[in-house]
Amino acid sequence: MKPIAATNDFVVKFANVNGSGSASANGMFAKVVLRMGVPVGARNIFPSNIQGLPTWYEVRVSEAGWLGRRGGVDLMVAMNPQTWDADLKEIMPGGYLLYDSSKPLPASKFRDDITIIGAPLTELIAAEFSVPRERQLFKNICYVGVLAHLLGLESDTVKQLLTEEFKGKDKLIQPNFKAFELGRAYAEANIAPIGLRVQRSDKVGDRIFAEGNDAAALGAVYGGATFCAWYPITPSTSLAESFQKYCTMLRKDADGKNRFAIVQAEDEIASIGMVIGAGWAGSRAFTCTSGPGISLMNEFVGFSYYAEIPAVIFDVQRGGPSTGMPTRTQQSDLLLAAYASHGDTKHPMLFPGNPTEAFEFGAQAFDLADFFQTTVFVMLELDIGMQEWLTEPFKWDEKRRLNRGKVLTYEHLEQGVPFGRYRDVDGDAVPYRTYPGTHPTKGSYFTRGSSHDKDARYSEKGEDYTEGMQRLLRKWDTMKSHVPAPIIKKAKKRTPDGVIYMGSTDPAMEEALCALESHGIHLDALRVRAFPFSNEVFDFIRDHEQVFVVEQNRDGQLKSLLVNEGGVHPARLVSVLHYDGTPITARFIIKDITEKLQAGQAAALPEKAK
Amino acid sequence: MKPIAATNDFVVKFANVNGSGSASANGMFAKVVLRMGVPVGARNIFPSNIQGLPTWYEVRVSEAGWLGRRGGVDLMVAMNPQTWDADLKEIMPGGYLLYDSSKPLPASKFRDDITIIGAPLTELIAAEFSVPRERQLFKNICYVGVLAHLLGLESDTVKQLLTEEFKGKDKLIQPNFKAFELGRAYAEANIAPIGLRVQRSDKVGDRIFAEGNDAAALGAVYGGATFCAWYPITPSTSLAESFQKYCTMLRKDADGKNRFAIVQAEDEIASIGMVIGAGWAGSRAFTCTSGPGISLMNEFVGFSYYAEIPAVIFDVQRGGPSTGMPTRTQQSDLLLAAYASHGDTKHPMLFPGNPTEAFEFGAQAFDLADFFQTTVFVMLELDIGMQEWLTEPFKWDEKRRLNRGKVLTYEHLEQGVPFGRYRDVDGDAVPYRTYPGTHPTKGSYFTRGSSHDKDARYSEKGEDYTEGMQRLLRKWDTMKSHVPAPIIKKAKKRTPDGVIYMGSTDPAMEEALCALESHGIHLDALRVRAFPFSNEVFDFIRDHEQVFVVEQNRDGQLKSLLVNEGGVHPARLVSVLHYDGTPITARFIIKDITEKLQAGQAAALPEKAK
Amino acid sequence: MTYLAKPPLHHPSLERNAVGFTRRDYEGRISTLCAGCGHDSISAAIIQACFEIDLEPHRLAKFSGIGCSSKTPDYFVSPAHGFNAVHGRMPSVLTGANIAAKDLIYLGVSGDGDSASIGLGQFCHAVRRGVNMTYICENNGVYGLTKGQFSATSDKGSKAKKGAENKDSPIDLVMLALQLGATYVGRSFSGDKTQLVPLIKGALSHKGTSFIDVISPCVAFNNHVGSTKSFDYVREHNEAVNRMDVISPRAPIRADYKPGELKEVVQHDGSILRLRKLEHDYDATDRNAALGYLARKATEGEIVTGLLYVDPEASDLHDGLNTVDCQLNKLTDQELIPPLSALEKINASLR
Amino acid sequence: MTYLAKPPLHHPSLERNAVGFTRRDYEGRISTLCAGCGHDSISAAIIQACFEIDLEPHRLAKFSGIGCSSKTPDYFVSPAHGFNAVHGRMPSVLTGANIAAKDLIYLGVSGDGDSASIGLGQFCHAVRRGVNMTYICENNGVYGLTKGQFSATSDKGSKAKKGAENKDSPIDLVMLALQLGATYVGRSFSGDKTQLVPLIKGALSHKGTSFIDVISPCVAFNNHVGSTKSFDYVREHNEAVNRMDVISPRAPIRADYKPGELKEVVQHDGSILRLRKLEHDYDATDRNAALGYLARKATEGEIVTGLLYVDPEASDLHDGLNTVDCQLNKLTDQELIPPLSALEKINASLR
Ligand SMILES: Cc1ncc(C[n+]2csc(CCOP(=O)(O)OP(=O)(O)O)c2C)c(N)n1
Ligand SMILES: Cc1ncc(C[n+]2csc(CCOP(=O)(O)OP(=O)(O)O)c2C)c(N)n1
Ligand code: SF4
Ligand code: SF4
Ligand SMILES: [Mg+2]
Ligand SMILES: [Mg+2]
Repeated sequence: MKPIAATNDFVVKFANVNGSGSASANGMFAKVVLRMGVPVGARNIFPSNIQGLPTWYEVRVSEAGWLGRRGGVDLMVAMNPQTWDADLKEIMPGGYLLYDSSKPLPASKFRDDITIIGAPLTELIAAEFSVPRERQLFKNICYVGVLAHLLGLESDTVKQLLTEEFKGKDKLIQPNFKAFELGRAYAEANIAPIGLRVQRSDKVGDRIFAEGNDAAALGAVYGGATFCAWYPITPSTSLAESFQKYCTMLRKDADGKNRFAIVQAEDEIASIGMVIGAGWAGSRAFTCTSGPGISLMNEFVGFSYYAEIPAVIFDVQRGGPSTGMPTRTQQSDLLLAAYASHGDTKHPMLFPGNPTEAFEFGAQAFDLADFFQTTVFVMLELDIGMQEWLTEPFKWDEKRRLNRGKVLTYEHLEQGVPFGRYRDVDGDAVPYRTYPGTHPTKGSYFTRGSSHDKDARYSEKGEDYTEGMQRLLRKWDTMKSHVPAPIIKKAKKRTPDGVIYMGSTDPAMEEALCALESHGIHLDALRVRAFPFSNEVFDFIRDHEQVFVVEQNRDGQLKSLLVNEGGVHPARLVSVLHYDGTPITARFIIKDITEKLQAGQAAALPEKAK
Repeated sequence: MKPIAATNDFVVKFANVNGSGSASANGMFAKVVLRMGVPVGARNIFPSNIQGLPTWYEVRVSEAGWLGRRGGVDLMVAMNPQTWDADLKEIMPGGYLLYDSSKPLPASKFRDDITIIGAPLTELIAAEFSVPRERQLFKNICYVGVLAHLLGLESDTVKQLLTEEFKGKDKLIQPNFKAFELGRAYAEANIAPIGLRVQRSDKVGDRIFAEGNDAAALGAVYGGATFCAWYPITPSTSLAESFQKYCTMLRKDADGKNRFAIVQAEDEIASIGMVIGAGWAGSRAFTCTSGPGISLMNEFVGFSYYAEIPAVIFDVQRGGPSTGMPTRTQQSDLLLAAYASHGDTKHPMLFPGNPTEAFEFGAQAFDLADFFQTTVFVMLELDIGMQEWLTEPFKWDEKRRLNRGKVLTYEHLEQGVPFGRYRDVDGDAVPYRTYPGTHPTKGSYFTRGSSHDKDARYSEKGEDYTEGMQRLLRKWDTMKSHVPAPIIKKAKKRTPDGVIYMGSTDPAMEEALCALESHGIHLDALRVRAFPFSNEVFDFIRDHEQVFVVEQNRDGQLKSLLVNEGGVHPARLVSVLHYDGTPITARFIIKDITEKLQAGQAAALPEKAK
Repeated sequence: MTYLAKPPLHHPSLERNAVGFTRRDYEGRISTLCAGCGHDSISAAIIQACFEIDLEPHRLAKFSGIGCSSKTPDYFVSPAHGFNAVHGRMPSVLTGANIAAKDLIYLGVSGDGDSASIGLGQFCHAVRRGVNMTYICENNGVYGLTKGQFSATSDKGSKAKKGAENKDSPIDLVMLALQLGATYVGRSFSGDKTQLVPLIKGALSHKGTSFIDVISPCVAFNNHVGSTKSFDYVREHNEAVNRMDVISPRAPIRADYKPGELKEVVQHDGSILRLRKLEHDYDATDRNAALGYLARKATEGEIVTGLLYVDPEASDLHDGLNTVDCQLNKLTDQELIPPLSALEKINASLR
Repeated sequence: MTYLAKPPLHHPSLERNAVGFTRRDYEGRISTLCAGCGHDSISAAIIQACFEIDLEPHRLAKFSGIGCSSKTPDYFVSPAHGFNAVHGRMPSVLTGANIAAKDLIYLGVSGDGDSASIGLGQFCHAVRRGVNMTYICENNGVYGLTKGQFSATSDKGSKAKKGAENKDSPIDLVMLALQLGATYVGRSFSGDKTQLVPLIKGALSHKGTSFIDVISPCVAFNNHVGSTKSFDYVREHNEAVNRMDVISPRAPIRADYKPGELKEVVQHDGSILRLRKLEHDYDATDRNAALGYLARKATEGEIVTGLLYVDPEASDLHDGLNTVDCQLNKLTDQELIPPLSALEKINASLR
């Protein structure tokens, strides 16, 4: 088997034990490649546990800029005896294995179609460090040293990064240098060069390496959010933590007082309740959670819909149903969020496709919520939220103002502007509201989830009820042109086939489209970025004979929404579904779409359901 | 205006004040008509309040047997000054008004196109009774006396019913007789006969007059339910109360001990949690609630789906969203219940169309839940649950056994039957389970909502997860042929048009079909009785060019489910929607369908969504 | 925020308070509760208290859950914004609003079902956070609106109207509030306006979490013999530990009582709680003693009423959160949106 | 229900208990918790206790919510059915199972996040219903599984690993359990097996609701200086009020202590709790005194441990529900389905 030879285009995977401190060394590896100008797609795969279970870090080095997961491993850094066998299996024929050769292993533990690279990491480190925790930690940076030599990483760049990383804890810098050098020097002296190389390039540009949760939290800060009520849950916890971090950095006044508030609530019901209370009183407020939290928030979301109160919920989706796979990624809360709560309800959702959009939508969600006075879901995913993505830098227009929607002030009321809480004054079905305490005699009203008339008075009259419910439908229509529009990429050639997708599928889809094209398969592509869908989405469907809908769930939830809201014939939408909890890959998409096209399956309408 | 003349075919409406004791007198009126062999459709319309607000009782007398709400009033018994004006408006031209003439009212308070009938009820009663509460109560039975004369009700039948009603409280019988006689005699002496008559007939047969909640509770008793955990909420409360009543009657052992348990939980989350705990341990358990409760139960319902635990939820639907209209009827929790909880989930639902089916499905739900090890929703509606319907008597096959599904016993395990909690042994995707404490060394397993393998062990492996999720889909397929099949009524003539509906729409639809037919409009009709839909439902749709879907919600939720599960082109399903909280009427259906047929709207596919 | 007083549309004979409002300005819509319901008396006491402490009516913010009791905020102080939340979740909504607009006076009204059953978690957690509010539980021992089921505050052995006996241990919200750090705790009876009005006044003037449990008989479903929440039962077992007057910060201080008999507590806003002891060794500023006393009396079947505990030095949630003085809902774009330069720095740190 | 004992596959040297099982039969799967986590010590104590009270392992039913603590039922007594519910809702699931199959021994394991935050309502209500169970809260003052946020049992002023200070009042589950009617209440420390094992044994033998709060330090996130739930802090502030032995119904009674020093409590199943007082005026059968004592000590910053309260005469939920002796899940069709005649009578009554 010929060893794989590739420059700036391969996959390295690190197999470690949770809690062993490998994350920072592995992240360092990815960042070195980035600093060398070569794009990287990196993903942590971790267990729902604190210490002792297997964890992996997968780095795709791709000069071409493909940032989705590729599938297959070219170089495995196998540091976890527990998963050794499975890890070895994943290496592509001709690939490489780097392992800790301090303890001899029987030949039967290896494969003969790959290149085996041993480095006595434990020994090297033991010789220089004595504290057990240090030994554990520095072993990680030591294998980065080995890799630096093997792959041609620039030592200076590594050292520069280490220096930045440990700024403030300066006494850690030298030992890290030493551990790195131990590995690098050992490799230089003992290991023959391999076929994989990283070569300096210029494909990174001004892009940043950012996590979606962190970005969304920063977006919330720029979007004027003053209050976060939350309850910890993987994979959304880091969003609240980042909000805390950025607020502490950017929202303290001169006396050290906070222009923000963060409350860790007792549960998700209390979180959304607080958000609704604050939204009602005129503060921009949000909560962040994952599937189980959304299930619990159902009642309040319906309240927000019917009583028309702004709220923002970041749903960082994980593998469902139930507790499911808390540390795996999915796009499977769509149906629940779209129609959350009993009775007839509909809720807007935004689907950021990368951390940059997480930032943008993280801000825009608050304008939408305030303007439409309803709950806006920002549908993040673990794959975006908790992974660092190479993404466009965050941008903000300094002239941009917060759009607080239709709020009557003391002055308006004094001037005699009439106020009826649920009246459609402007013909867009969006009513006016007042904040509590606005005016001594005008503008007060009573908010309730029970049926009410245009002036917010309790009413059991059928006409009052239907009038309100119909206005809410008209408001929904207004929304369609206010939410982020889809992004359409035309194929190079005219084609009857299209593909619709959303969120974290973006990089894999970009790669797949390119590959399919090279096989002569042309697809126009539309990335949905919001619900309700704008007309462009349905125009796109109308303009194609068949449209693949690629999503990361079992039941084709996006397809369901398209059919339900657009009156589309389901047979024209062909589902491509990936839902085992790992991020979708270009390979999967290419294979599935190619097979479906070949089988002509999509074209033949199922007999039963014409 | 000619006074309306009608025998055994008119509508009487009583306008009263909540808490004034009118309900029992009004119910008496309906029962008298029934005992005279004339079918009656009767509905309470009550506020979300305990005392002092308006309440109505509408009785449709219909020899033809139309039991749906008709719309319009022929005779108004106006006992509530608060609603006088609105009540008078509702009377059809040529109709009748009965009012308490003890206090004179100005002529401007009346209409001149109706017949005004005054009876000095307060005076009549005041002359004979002195306790204020008695005066209030007996005034009600007094107007029944007046009506008896006006409409030709049999006094003996009234007295018979009063005697039955007050059995055990015998000292109340004579005063009731007296109050009745006061009214009757006054009318006889002072009021000219009117055009409306009740005439003895034989159209009631052996039918019973029963409430759906009561029937469902009785069904649960026959279905072997031993445990009810619930939290009070209108309109479901009476279901739990009836379960208590019937269990006390039918499930006490010789020592007076209970072969059942009922726990009023602290909320809906605890209710469903207890039900799931009991179901897991092998007792048939249920909860009953309404929309807000379903919203709160979402998380546990997803747990039940994924961990495969039997549970039964009676959802007595009311007007949503949010607190909405607690005392009004709707069919608007379908979407929520069908896909409750985050992640990919689907839950079976049964749609009883009358109290008799509420009884049947109330029992069958437990067999289904046990067999399929999942949550089964019985989707009642306020209109069925809290109204007395004239309906077929309850039937039970004495040979019928409870189907407890696939449970391995001590003996099985001893005999070495292998056990793996989530293995598909029989090819129907339904696994075996054991109750706790079954065997000292075999058959224990660990139940969890997190991802697991076939033997219920924790697993984060994508293959284990997808295998389980796919089996759940196959289980769903198995279910389709086990749930109650739809009921199909063919039109007299071959027709390209069909109609699909469910639940309480049944009587109005029957009447509408008959009327449409007489106008030359032929529709094949299918009443859906369960979700997942069986093949017959989709065959029916396939066999028609257009199918009206009649439902009592704003968003066409049944249509959404049909489209989503059956791959049906939405344009072929034309929604007929009634959702103001009042029960749907034949008039509404006829009008809407006729208009839609005329407009040809259904035929033309909308441009945007072909 | 101060505005001109309400234009004087009212009957001139109606007395005005220091901020220029008449008692009628504190009224609400017509109650739809049963005639004789205890809850209506509590509404009247709230109206009286708001009037007497010279609260501009729009500076009140009213919250409730679901239940007969929770309907009442519609029946008092109409010029104030009101919020009828979902069942049992009023505390969280109130907390959120308070975080957004801290200068208003927060009043939460709830029932025993709303607070002690479905809402127990939120009740406890709002109390332990020290949300600056007055929380009144209109406690009738039943679910009124759903027609008479036992609530979690029903005493063990108490009988339902139809005869069933309650078997579960009761939840005493006063004990919980004390234990979880409430800084103003009282109990009263809807039938005792003289006691109730000052308790509410003191609570509304208190900074921190005030909780008042008001036994409020349900005439429709829980006022029969055998119920421990009936008018008669409460009258017989009511044991007031003190009587209170609340003296506004502006009122001249008079000292016409003998020392010892009286205790004066000065609250954060300058108002004075003047407590006359009825139970001579009851000290309303000793939390642990209060807990012990109440536990003992509960075992004896006595209903202890009065101001049970107060900590006039209390801090509140905003102190813990260290928020700016300006209400969060009034911060301007400039105060909220960080400069572009900050964003550029963050971008740079992510390369 | 008794079955043959487990086939003797085990090493012969392992000692067998009275029902023929070895200690190993009570073990579970390998723990995935952090090395040194307090929760693992509690699992070991549970194994020991089940072994010592001669409980056939499959007669245990294990329940938990979500959290590191809630993972542990997988790590002990594998022959028992286990149930990992959703977060904070274990009490309701356990209650339901107990109603269905009352003859099993019910053990609920939870964390302080699971019990005192999201699950507070269910915890309180299960206690007040008197569900016959042993409820153990593995209390580390943090959310372990979500990486170290404060839980509601964190003391005011306690410091997080990264330095933040807790500002909210703590929830003391022992105080709540006492107040809400638990009939066996204890507190212990994961590091004190001598105290913990008998407490668990007594609880498992108790009829009624037993609650044990076990301080169980989280080595990953809450074992630093400044935390009041660290090993060191707990060791320094641990104040045991008594030491207990649990004597099985079968064991011969020995009386080798001086009177006064000892108190013996005979439980429903005949087991005897032999209490040796360490705090001389602490009476573990006086609920109100216990409440007062604990409140005082909590103010002083002391962690009171031991058997804090027991009512050996307690009744349980099934007594209140008046259920038949046969487990509800074993009732036959004949016992469940009423005769056809009954249905006909009902039909007749509806005409
Ligand atoms: C989620 C939810 N569950 C149940 C109900 C039904 N419900 C309305 S009021 C109420 C109880 C009210 O009791 P309480 O708070 O004591 O008020 P009261 O009527 O006695 O004043 C219940 C259970 C509801 N509205 N929402
Ligand atoms: C509904 C829901 N919300 C949040 C979570 C996330 N979550 C998992 S464990 C946990 C807290 C656990 O804390 P504790 O009970 O104290 O257990 P510990 O890990 O400290 O033993 C949380 C919030 C969840 N699983 N479900
Ligand atoms: S039912 Fe009871 S609580 Fe409700 S209004 Fe009537 S008396 Fe008051
Ligand atoms: S994180 Fe804490 S609680 Fe969880 S296993 Fe580790 S030490 Fe135990
Ligand atoms: Mg109440
Ligand atoms: Mg914890």
